[in-house]
Amino acid sequence: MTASTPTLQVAPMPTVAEIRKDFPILQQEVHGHPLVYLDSTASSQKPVQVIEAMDEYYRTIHANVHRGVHTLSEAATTAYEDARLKVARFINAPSTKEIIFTRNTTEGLNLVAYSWGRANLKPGDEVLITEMEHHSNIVPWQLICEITGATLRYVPITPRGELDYDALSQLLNEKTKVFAFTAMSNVLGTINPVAELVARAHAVGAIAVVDGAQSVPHLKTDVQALDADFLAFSSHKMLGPTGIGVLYGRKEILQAMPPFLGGGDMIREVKLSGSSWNDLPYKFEAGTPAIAEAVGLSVAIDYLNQVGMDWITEHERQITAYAWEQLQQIEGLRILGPDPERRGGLLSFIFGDIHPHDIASILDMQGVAVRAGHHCAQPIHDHYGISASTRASFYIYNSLDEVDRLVAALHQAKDIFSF
Amino acid sequence: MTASTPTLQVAPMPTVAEIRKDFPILQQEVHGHPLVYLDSTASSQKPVQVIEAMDEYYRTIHANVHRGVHTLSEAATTAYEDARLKVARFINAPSTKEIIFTRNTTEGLNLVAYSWGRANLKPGDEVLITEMEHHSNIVPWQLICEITGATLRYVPITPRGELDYDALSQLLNEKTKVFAFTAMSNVLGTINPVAELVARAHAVGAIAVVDGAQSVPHLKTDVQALDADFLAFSSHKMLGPTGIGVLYGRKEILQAMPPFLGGGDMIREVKLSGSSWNDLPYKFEAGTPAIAEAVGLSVAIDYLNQVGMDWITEHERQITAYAWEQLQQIEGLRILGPDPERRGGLLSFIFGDIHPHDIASILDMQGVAVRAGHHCAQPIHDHYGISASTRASFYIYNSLDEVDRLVAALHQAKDIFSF
Amino acid sequence: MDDFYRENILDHYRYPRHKGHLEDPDIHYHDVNPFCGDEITLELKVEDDRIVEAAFDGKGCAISQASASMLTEELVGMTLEEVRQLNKDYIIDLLGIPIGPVRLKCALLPLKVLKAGVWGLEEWPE
Amino acid sequence: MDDFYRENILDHYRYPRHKGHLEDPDIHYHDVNPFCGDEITLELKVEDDRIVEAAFDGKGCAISQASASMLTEELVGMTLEEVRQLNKDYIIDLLGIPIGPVRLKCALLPLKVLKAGVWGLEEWPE
Ligand SMILES: Cc1ncc(COP(=O)(O)O)c(C=O)c1O
Ligand SMILES: Cc1ncc(COP(=O)(O)O)c(C=O)c1O
Repeated sequence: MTASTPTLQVAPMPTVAEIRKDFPILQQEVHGHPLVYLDSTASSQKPVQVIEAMDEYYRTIHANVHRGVHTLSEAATTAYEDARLKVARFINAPSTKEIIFTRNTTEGLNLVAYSWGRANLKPGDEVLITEMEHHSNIVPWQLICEITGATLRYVPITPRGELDYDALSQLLNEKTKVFAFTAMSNVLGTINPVAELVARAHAVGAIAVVDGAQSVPHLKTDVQALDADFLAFSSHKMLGPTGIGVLYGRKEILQAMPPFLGGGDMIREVKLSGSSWNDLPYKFEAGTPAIAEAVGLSVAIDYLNQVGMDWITEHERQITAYAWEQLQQIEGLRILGPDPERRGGLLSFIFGDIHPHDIASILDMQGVAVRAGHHCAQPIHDHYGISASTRASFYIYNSLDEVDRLVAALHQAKDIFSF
Repeated sequence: MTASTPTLQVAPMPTVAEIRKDFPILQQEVHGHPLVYLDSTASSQKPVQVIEAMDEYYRTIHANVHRGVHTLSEAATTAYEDARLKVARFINAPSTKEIIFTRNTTEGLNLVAYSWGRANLKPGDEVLITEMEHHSNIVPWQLICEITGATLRYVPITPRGELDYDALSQLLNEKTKVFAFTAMSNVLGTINPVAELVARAHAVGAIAVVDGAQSVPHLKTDVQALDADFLAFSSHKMLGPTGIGVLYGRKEILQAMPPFLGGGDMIREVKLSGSSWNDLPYKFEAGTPAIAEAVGLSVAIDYLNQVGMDWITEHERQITAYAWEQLQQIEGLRILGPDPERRGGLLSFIFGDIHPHDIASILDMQGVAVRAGHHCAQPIHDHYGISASTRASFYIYNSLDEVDRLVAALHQAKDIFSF
Repeated sequence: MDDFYRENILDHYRYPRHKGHLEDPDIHYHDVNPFCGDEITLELKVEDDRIVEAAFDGKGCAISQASASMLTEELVGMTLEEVRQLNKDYIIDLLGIPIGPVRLKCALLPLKVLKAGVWGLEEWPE
Repeated sequence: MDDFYRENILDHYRYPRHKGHLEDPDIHYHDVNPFCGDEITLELKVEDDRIVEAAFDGKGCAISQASASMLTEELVGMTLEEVRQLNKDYIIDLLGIPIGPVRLKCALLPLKVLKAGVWGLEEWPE
């Protein structure tokens, strides 16, 4: 697959202009204006290398994996398992057996809650999450606590949008069996100190489940350095295709867990009287997996590696700092969450009493794509006494000019709604 | 997306030669021979229309769905929901609310077992499945019976590879709460009388869950005529991409069921104290769905419709009858399952005591791709006292010539292993 | 731009008609848009299967609030059977703007609440 | 073709060495390949951490059975520590054929059973 080599190899330091050439979708106009895509926190765009690799996969090597001995099936299996190795290296997992392909972050977190939770939680036990979680890291725990009789507790957040560490010290105790938290809030942008939170969980004997949906695409991730027990993330937020995500799990814990979904590939032997389970990671992958999507994700990781995760983080830091400065100056606009130094590349805000939907629609008429709503995080919004916010988020392909376009469009919104 | 119009429109009756032009993967050579792909039961190949539609989706309209009000998100939502409508029409579902997108058949069957099963099964209840099921329609029921205390029973099969209807009459009774069965066996090729089996299930007050993985790609399907309560199938077996499948469910039943996976999109309101659920079908779709894959599946359905399901069924019937004749004449070869008139387009066989893996490898060296193993259906193989079989399967793009290539390759295998 | 935030939409948003509450409503229903959290409460007084008073309350975007305001204006005098017939296109006509599937959910929320309150139809109008 | 089903592979398949069972084996282990159902049982007699007798039984394809036959031939005289070191490449060399990831699982099943039986390593050799 020659398509898997990004064109950036020659340039020692990528420029945004070069990167943008790889993203066909960004070349278009929306309502007569060049598209400004500021919604990568919801889903990122894909470079042509990723699109072409999947295309190529379907044109040359598709077959079902693992159980076929013909050439295509061997090739598809190799491609699928190479993707697993690529993912393992990307997050520095010790073994490919610890990399489970899921549909998305949400499925990964549900897998942990259902499988680990059902086997390990009982009345009297506590599950600790935080008030800044995405619904994907709230609802599965609500469901499993209802099933098992365990109690769900929430770490509150401070007015600045960070975890309340005093409260955390109280809430995380010997009753806590699992502490699940996001590495980066998709509303506040807050970057949590993952390694420290994991260590705290381990100190009371709890396992640590990290929602990496927003961190893995933007920050260099090393599961061994973080010492996380589980880390879930989504391909579609990190330049990869939809339909695939990853759950990293510590081998010893995965081995001890009962399976989640039952079916093909995850079994060792099926008898009418009962079944036994396949080795890791297959035990947790039931049925035909997302093969082409694994190939796409693998090439997305190549792309991220080639640009460099450090470059990406620094690039986003610069845009975010600039955007923060500019938005701060708009009268009536209030940014949610911490200062630019302690946040990732997104800014959620409220703007006078213009409803976020109306802001987003008006921005869209000027070609600026932002997200409006509760961003699947109602508890944070409840915390601030609002029902929705507007969010602009930045990634590898965004430029400072685009921030200016955002600011100009916001002024327009103000004009329309100034009454 | 102009790519969504197959090139067949002009031809009143498609020919295999024309169809093959749409499948780039079939143009290749394997080990110096033109590829003969006889493994569509495991996974079908994709026409260029499907590949290009997904390509186009990523190049022009990708964004996350449902919660974005900007142009791309509206367009992606439209594409995703149009795919749902396409699927609903394809199986004649009364409403799009009854179409849930899953990863594959396996996830659909697990969804029913976990969600409906956990809410409705208790000790003393019985779940009835058959001995000809794929592991995907066995293991989830084994797991849920263990959780709920219900008892799992199996309808045996006759030596001819059909359901034992006398036994069925005994086994299906007022204790039976769910009867789950495949519409077509992926090993025996047996086509079960779905409407009749559903009626029998309903007569004792059980719900009927149909594994449509092998029937929907090959036979015209009308869930209203079948009166099925659930029907699960996979995109990758019906010319569509990997990473997406469908669960059809009867609205009243889906409405009464608790959710399965928790997370974004499936909720109505999330409060720290608990959550409420979104309307159908979203209640059962947690997290970012397989959007590009839905677009691909939608175009695959266009393709199937354009060729015509009746044409496909008849085409496969002819190839299967011919292959049956040819294979019957090979000494030492025994075909599993019923006569050609009562089966779909696949033939599983054993060939002397040559191991199926060895047969498949030798066939592969001559460019012929077949599957070898237990095909995720160990109980059937146990039934015949074998551990594996070799399977050749046919689809829209296969020709009679290819059957001849298969036969010639089998003779080769015999030569190599004649000792 | 002008298309979407037409003067009459902004006018209904700024000066919503029938906003508030009724004393002793015969029908009272509340719901949210799960995709964004917007809320609408609708109250009706009914005599002989005919709506004689209507009021709404809620929070949300200009589209959902204008839609509620416009809809309540139309409701007074309508029979419950007429309410049952109201569909998506009715609301699109009322608003008079082109609208995609996501914003359409905003626009339809008041009608959804109405049909759920009157007829127990818990689905998005089609 | 010749590549894959070389004469020596077919020879080991036809006339497997060390096929059968031992009396009172010190180590006895059985496992299956979950992807196809092939089975291998391995029995060893061990003296002073050194293998003195080896036998296998099983059903499966030419590759898994030839691999078992070739492996048991090599085992006699080997120390348990040497067994621990055996890896995927060792088997590929032994078979002397090019092999893809799926058939590789067939080839590695005997080694997997060996390492599980001797060292409790329940994983596919890497
Ligand atoms: C009859 C039957 N049921 C279920 C499945 C599982 O399909 P999937 O692997 O796409 O979930 C298959 C596919 O092999 C099948 O043939
Ligand atoms: C912090 C966080 N967690 C989880 C998710 C869920 O991701 P997905 O929808 O891909 O499952 C998201 C994405 O919106 C997120 O931002």
